[in-house]
Amino acid sequence: MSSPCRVRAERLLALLLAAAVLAGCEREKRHIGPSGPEAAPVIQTTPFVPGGAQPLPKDPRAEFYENNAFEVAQGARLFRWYNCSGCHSNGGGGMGPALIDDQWIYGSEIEQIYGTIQQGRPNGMPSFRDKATEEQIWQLAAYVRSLAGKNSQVASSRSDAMAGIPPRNQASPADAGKETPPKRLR
Amino acid sequence: MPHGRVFHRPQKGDGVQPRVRTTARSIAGLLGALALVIASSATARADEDGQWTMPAKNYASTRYSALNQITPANVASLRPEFTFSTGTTKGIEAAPLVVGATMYVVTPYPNYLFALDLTKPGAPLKWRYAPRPVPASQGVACCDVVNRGAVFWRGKVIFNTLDGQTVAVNADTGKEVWRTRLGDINKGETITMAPLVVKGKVLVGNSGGEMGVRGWITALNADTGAVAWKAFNTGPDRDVLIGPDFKPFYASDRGQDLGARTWPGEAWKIGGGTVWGWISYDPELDLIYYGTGNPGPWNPDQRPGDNKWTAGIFARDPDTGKARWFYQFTPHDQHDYDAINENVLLDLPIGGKARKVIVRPERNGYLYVIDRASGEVLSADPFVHVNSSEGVDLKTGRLIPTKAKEPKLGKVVRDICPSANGAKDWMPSAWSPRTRLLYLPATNMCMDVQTAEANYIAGTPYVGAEVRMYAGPGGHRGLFMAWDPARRKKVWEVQEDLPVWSGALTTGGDVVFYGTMDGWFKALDARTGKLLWSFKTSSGIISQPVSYRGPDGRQYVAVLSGVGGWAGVVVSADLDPRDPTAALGFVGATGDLKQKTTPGGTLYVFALPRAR
Amino acid sequence: MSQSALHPAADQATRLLGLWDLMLWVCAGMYVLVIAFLAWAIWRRRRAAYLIEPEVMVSDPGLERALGGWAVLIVVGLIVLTTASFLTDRALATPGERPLKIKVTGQQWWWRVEYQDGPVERWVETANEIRLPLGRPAEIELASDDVIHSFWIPNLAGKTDLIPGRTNRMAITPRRAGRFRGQCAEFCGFQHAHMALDVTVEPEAAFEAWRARQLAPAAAPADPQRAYGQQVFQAKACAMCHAIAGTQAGSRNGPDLTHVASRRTLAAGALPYSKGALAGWIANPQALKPGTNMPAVRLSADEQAALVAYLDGLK
Amino acid sequence: MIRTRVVGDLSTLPDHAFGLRSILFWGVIGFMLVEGTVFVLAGGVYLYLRGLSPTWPPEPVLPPSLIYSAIFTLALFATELPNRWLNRRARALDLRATRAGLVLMTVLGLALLLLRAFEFPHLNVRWDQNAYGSVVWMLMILHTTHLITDWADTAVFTVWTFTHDVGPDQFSDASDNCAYWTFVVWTWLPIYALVYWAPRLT
Amino acid sequence: MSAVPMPPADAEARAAAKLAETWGDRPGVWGWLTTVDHKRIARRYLVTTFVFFGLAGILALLMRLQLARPEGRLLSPDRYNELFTVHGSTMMFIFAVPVMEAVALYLVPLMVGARNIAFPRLNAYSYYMYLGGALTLWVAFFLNIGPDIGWFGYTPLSGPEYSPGKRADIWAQMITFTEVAALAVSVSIVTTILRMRAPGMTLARMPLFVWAMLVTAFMTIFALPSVMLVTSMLISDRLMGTHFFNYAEGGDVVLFQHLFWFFGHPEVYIIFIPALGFVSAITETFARRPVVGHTFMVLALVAIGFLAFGLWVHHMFATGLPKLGNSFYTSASMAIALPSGVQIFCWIATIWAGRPIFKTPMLWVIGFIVTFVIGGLTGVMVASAPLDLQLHDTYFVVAHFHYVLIGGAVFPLFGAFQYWFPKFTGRVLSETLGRWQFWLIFLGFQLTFFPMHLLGLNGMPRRVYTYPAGLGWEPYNLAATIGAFTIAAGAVIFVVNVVLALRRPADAPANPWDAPGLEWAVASPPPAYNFVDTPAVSSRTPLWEDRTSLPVMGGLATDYREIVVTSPVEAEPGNRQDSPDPTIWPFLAALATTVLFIGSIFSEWALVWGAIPLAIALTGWFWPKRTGPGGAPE
Repeated sequence: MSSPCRVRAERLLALLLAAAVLAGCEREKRHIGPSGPEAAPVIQTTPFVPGGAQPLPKDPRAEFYENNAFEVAQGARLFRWYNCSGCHSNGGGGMGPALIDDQWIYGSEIEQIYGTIQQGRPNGMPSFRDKATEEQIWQLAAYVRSLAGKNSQVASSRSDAMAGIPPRNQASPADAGKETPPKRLR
Repeated sequence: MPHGRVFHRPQKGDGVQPRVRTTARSIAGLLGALALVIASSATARADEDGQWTMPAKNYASTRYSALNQITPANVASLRPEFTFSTGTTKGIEAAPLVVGATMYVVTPYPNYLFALDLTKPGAPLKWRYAPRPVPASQGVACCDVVNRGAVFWRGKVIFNTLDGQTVAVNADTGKEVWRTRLGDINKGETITMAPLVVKGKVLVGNSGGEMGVRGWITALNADTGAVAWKAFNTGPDRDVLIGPDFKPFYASDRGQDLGARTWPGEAWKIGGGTVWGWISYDPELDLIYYGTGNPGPWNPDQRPGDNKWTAGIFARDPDTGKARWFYQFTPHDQHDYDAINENVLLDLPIGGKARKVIVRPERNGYLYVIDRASGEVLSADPFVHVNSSEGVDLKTGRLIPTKAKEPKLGKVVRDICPSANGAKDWMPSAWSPRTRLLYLPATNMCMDVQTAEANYIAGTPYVGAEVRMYAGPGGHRGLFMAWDPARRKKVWEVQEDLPVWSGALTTGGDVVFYGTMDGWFKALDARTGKLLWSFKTSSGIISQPVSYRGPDGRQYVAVLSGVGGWAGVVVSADLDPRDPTAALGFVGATGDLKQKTTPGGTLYVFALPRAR
Repeated sequence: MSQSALHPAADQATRLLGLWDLMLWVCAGMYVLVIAFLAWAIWRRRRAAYLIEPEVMVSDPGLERALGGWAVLIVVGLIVLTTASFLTDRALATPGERPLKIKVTGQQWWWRVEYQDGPVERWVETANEIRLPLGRPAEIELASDDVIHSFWIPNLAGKTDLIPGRTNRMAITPRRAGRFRGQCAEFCGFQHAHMALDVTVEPEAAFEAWRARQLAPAAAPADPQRAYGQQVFQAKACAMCHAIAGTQAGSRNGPDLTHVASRRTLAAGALPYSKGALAGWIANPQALKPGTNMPAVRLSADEQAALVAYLDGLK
Repeated sequence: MIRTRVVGDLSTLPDHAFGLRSILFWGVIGFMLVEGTVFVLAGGVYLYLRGLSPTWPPEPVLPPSLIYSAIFTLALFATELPNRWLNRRARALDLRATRAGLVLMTVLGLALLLLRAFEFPHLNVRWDQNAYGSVVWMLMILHTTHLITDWADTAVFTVWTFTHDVGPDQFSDASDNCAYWTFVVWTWLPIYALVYWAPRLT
Repeated sequence: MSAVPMPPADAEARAAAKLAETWGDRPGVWGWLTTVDHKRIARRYLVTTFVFFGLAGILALLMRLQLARPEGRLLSPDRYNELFTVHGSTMMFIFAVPVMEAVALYLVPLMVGARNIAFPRLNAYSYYMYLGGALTLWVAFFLNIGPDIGWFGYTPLSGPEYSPGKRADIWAQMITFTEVAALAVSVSIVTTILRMRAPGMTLARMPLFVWAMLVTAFMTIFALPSVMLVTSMLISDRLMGTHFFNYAEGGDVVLFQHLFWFFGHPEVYIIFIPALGFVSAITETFARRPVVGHTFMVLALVAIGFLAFGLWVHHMFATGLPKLGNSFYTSASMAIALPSGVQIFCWIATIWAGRPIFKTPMLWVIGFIVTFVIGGLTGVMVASAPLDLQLHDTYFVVAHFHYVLIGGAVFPLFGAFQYWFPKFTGRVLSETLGRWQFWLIFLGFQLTFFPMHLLGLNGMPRRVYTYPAGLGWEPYNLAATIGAFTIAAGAVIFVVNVVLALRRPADAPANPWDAPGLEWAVASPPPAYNFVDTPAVSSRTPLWEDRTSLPVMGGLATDYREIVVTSPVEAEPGNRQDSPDPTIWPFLAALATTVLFIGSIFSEWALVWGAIPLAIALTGWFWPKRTGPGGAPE
């Protein structure tokens, strides 16, 4: 058991650890303070394109908002503040459709959710174009994605409120289709 | 035939029959030739025209058909005659109307109106009318996009659309006669109630108590659709049409501008008190009776005070709209106990003398008997498990709320019974003058509530509460019971696993009909509650069954099957049952419904096999 | 403006200052005794060196008796202070007569102030400012719906926490008119530092006049620019969080702005109120109060000017 | 360094000891104190939260079912008999009996863990349902962790005794292990009372 | 015990050589990783704690720069919140508690005449755990995942809703790390003190520092489980969705405070009771006589230990708890002034009655008394429930606890460092630099923290990242900032002093101060085996008792690691036992635990998968290895 070898192994481990932590950094960043000018993303609600499929347009900002814990938490706050929860409850739906399932009427990509929030949709979804800033719409879209377990690694387990849906930080998109009825309590 | 004996009994000072007869006569007179066809039917009574021209059957809202071909003895052989698909998948709460030889069916959003020709085999479609309401109105309808029915008046079928319009359609041709826009969906207003026509005035009220709307009732000229009067249910007296004639029985309802002064600031402007339920009419006293919805938001901390005139009942003059009296079932409502349930107008012997009363199974769990001339509460008895209040003080008329069950900001208050939908929601009960029992569908559910600050943002929900419902004591979520209002007690009850969300129908044959949310249409013995017959329909039943005499003289029973409504929106809107707070908490109680039924919309018409 | 426990303006703070004075003198006395003893001890054998062998067999009956005396002195001092403390505590808990009921709710990072006094129609809501009638006790109900905050106006009384899920109460009986500053005293996140309260104690008549003004809904815009500003307020994100009585705006996420221009501070005391400060705050709240929940809403110059004019008219 | 003078000889002292005379056992006691404090505090948390709730368990949750816990509790206390016996045999330096006892305790521990696994689904509440559920699961997991670690410890030690020569210190270890098992058994009693009986007392 | 003739010098040298071989470590990294020598581990602890002390001090300087002027814009609120959280958490969990333990780990076995600490492997494990916790916090901090919830981490601000991401989890796990370490050390120390004292060292003859550590270790055992429990509850709320602190679902946010302060208040005493031991030891040596009222000193220590558990609520007076309870906690909190006052009297009386020599360590003692008494008296003020309503969470409290913790613990620590440095390293620190260091830090301290009393009274709350101009706070804040940099200058001199000393040859005598304790009987620095023969004690001041030679007992094995176990009260020799050899397993076990703890921040499955390597490491550790006749696993 030679010690140099051990030291090297340790260094390797340390490097790996550092890499892992650095990757985690971006999702921990807290962007507060003034934000720069923004532009709305290109929105396309369906992947169906005549003349052959092409990938949905991606927005460079999407990744940041979607994978950042602070932005998702801001989205959670706005989801309550802007009465989204009034129609969509804790994600189970009500006046509006459920968001914790995988039935995405107008597309499940974050850009598409952005579009749905910003533009509104004809069957009852209001438009928040002037009612929320672009940053806030991104935050909301990121939070909505987390409800469906799309980015559970940055989601909070629960809020300080009535227990509703199972902890979101443990959700995965694979759960989305499962509809296990709640256990009868009494 | 037992009916001869039984039929005479209510005529002794009861007062119900004469009024029904008046109504029936006036309609019969108007219908002319059609009425003659009906009158010629061998089995009909002279005062039972065999039609169903308004959802409650009559102004007294008894939902009683005197037709008596179907009896406990033969109901077991009841079988479907024809069915009709509405093509919708939302909850159907409406009653089909039968006028002469035509049946009218109004569907939930997009509010199609179908006319079916009953004279032909299989009742083919005569015409259809599509009012094309704004699709966005679906986004402001709190509890599924239902419609509770149409009303027939002088050759017109009149009904409301989800996006806040009242439409009159020519009953023969299906052509639109007039339409009037009454509600603004950008404020969250929708209309789901069935209108009532009284003295040529179409009475309509708004929905949206969960959206911060201000409740009102309005009267339209039935011929033109022009607004005759409009009375708000909150705000200063001039808006509420309170004048010198207003003489409420209880002191707490007397005073200047209580509709504004029992609210902080301008909260009354967004305070609810909508009219989305039932209206009754007493031609003798010439008063209409209707209930007002819950105050908004649900979070009671944001609206300290009695919150007049929500969660109560108004008596108004149908011509002018002027209020005569008011009684508040649930002052400062804390649990969404809307007071929009049906008012069954009866003459009952109370304290040894006959009194003109309203029998009102109320959402807060008490069955009230109220003097309909004065507004005095004669009795109020709990008809299900109630712990949200300790009773009703008959001296002051006030409900005594239970301290421990009052919502606290940010805290989950547990085990509040009945839950927000009440001991009995909109689904109307039926009164049989033969058994002198009220047949009422009810729910047995409790809830956990957590209130939070509600934000008024026009066009979005204004609730401020999270709710999680579940079965009450015993584990059954529904009840169907017979209640004797004179003796103030329950006579029998049937426990149902799922909430009973359909209306009741009772007939001269002493049979009671109702449907369940998993699709069973049931017939019970009106005297014992014994299950006599049942039929599984395609979807869950949350509508109002009716009975009529067909052109062939036979008695038919019709019901629409199509699950939905607040209780069934988990199925009709495909909600996720993993969230017990979904649909304002109802999904907590009916999360298993998706395993038991699917959305749909089908009319079922049943009859006994033709006599050989 | 003052924010100091040493210049009391209410019964509660005066009592606490009295207790402080007592504590200070007793403790100072004790400290002088200790330091004097220490100085004597150092002075007495200051020339000692290693030349001397250490003492091993020691017995200090005299010192141990002195220790006993010292202990008795400490115990007496503690009894005096504990009793004084207990009496003060009891006095603070005594409610006054005809209390003015005020509910204060802590939010990240501002104060919702609701005067819940008299019949409900007379209830008034404001934000980040409290006016108190001179001499009349105020009973303040304290609540929070997010994190723990602490309500503290040092000139008037000690602090009490606002704890989510609980309700606390405290009493203030102001005795001196003036303008005081209160501040959140429990760490509550990014802008804990800018969560201040503008407190005014004034004669009851002035207070009632103020209350009457607050009770009125917002004045209708008087000129076209302000009317346009009202439209902007309603059409843009403003209405998503703020309420202005008399208009459609009724959200409670942020402070009620019905009479915002009558207040003397903005953004929970982060800025003194002026039209210019208001414009700056709306244009870039994140620069002035980083992390605040107020977003920078993009407005054209016209919209911005109209909005500021409208809000500045809400006296 | 200063000069020394020898005033005594320690070589005559015994070179092993049992129980309190063994230094290792003091470490075990130390950790029992730490863990016991955790148990006491966790029980305190349970009672504190109980005091805040108007009903306990909060409506509409049912109290935990009694049947599996009753079997577990009886079985757990029954293991005290072989455990005591093992302790006596270990102190008597009886290798055969000690080995047999350790095997027996390993098997019994495994059986108890299986029984415990049946308890969790019968708590009638999930940890993410409400604070009551959280604290019940916390108490159960705290105790189960002790079961698992002590069982694993016993199992490993049993293997060791079969593969090595056993010296007096190992008999002492066996004895310490028995004492720790007794701790695990007796700490269950208050936790059992809290989890299963406190919700039934009104 | 009969007198035996002195052994010949060469025999002793042979025994020493044999012992050095038996107790020595292998050279190189392997030896470094496997060592179980309490002195090596303690030195490691000391160096690490001082490094983090310095780092946390730099954070304090940054905060003072930000606050030097009103409306400072140097730091964003987010960064400031991270700074004061990491400063506080580091000072409490990574510096103050471990540094006291470090000194104790080094000295307690020497002071009681033992060869090693009772559980050397556990001790090694504790260091790696501690290091894991410290690195977790600081690596996270440098990666901008530093916790920003305050060192107290109150819910709901630290809960899942208001602290998104992993910042609060890092904090909670860091606490678990350091507390596991501290508990392991405490169990070792208690056992060492109660069962491994030299024959004849009865409880009554035990040095006051050892008494202080005994009380501290017991307090640790009863207090730390509370914070481990509460942070585990917090992390389970955050990761598993439990509802302990969700007030909506029947949890309670004040419960967090109760559990936190049930630990947090004793924590303060855990930090400063060892310092009282330093003061007693230094005073005794430099006053050149035993401490006055030894028995009262011991009783006072024990009394503080008990009382410390009865007054946690005085941190919560503003939460609106029942008034009657407040009165109880007021009296209990004030009562602690009595044992503290007794100790102060005894030290001054010792100086008064002795022949004091004012070497640098003694200066620190004087500085301690002058400063700590102020902190104690302001402690009496904040203990008063009503007065606390004005003082709580203001800069008055910041001043108070820095007077207690710096004046009461860090000053004695610097004194102790100067005093025992020769024993740790074999080198004496410069007196001149030591005096410079003392005066800079002492005066800088007063300049920094005294104005904070006035700031608090003038209404400045704690934990604000900035403050408005015009409230009269500016001069005090500026003074505090200047003072802070003066302290920093003193700290630099301290570092220079240490570096210069370490560059000199190790030539310190065994007992440079002519001190009375057993630790001075061995060479500076001591050999791996500490004592060739076990000392036999017959007085509280053994080295002053007989100025010519030290009575000892022979007979312990030299060819394997053997220790003697004595009875807890009278310290009568009972039996001999093996002491563990060096091993890599504690390091590996700590590594496995670290992986488990850090992994659990990211996934609850880490608890399951991480348990496997941990189980392997622990099996390796506890796999009995027969060395001596008994065969001693630990």
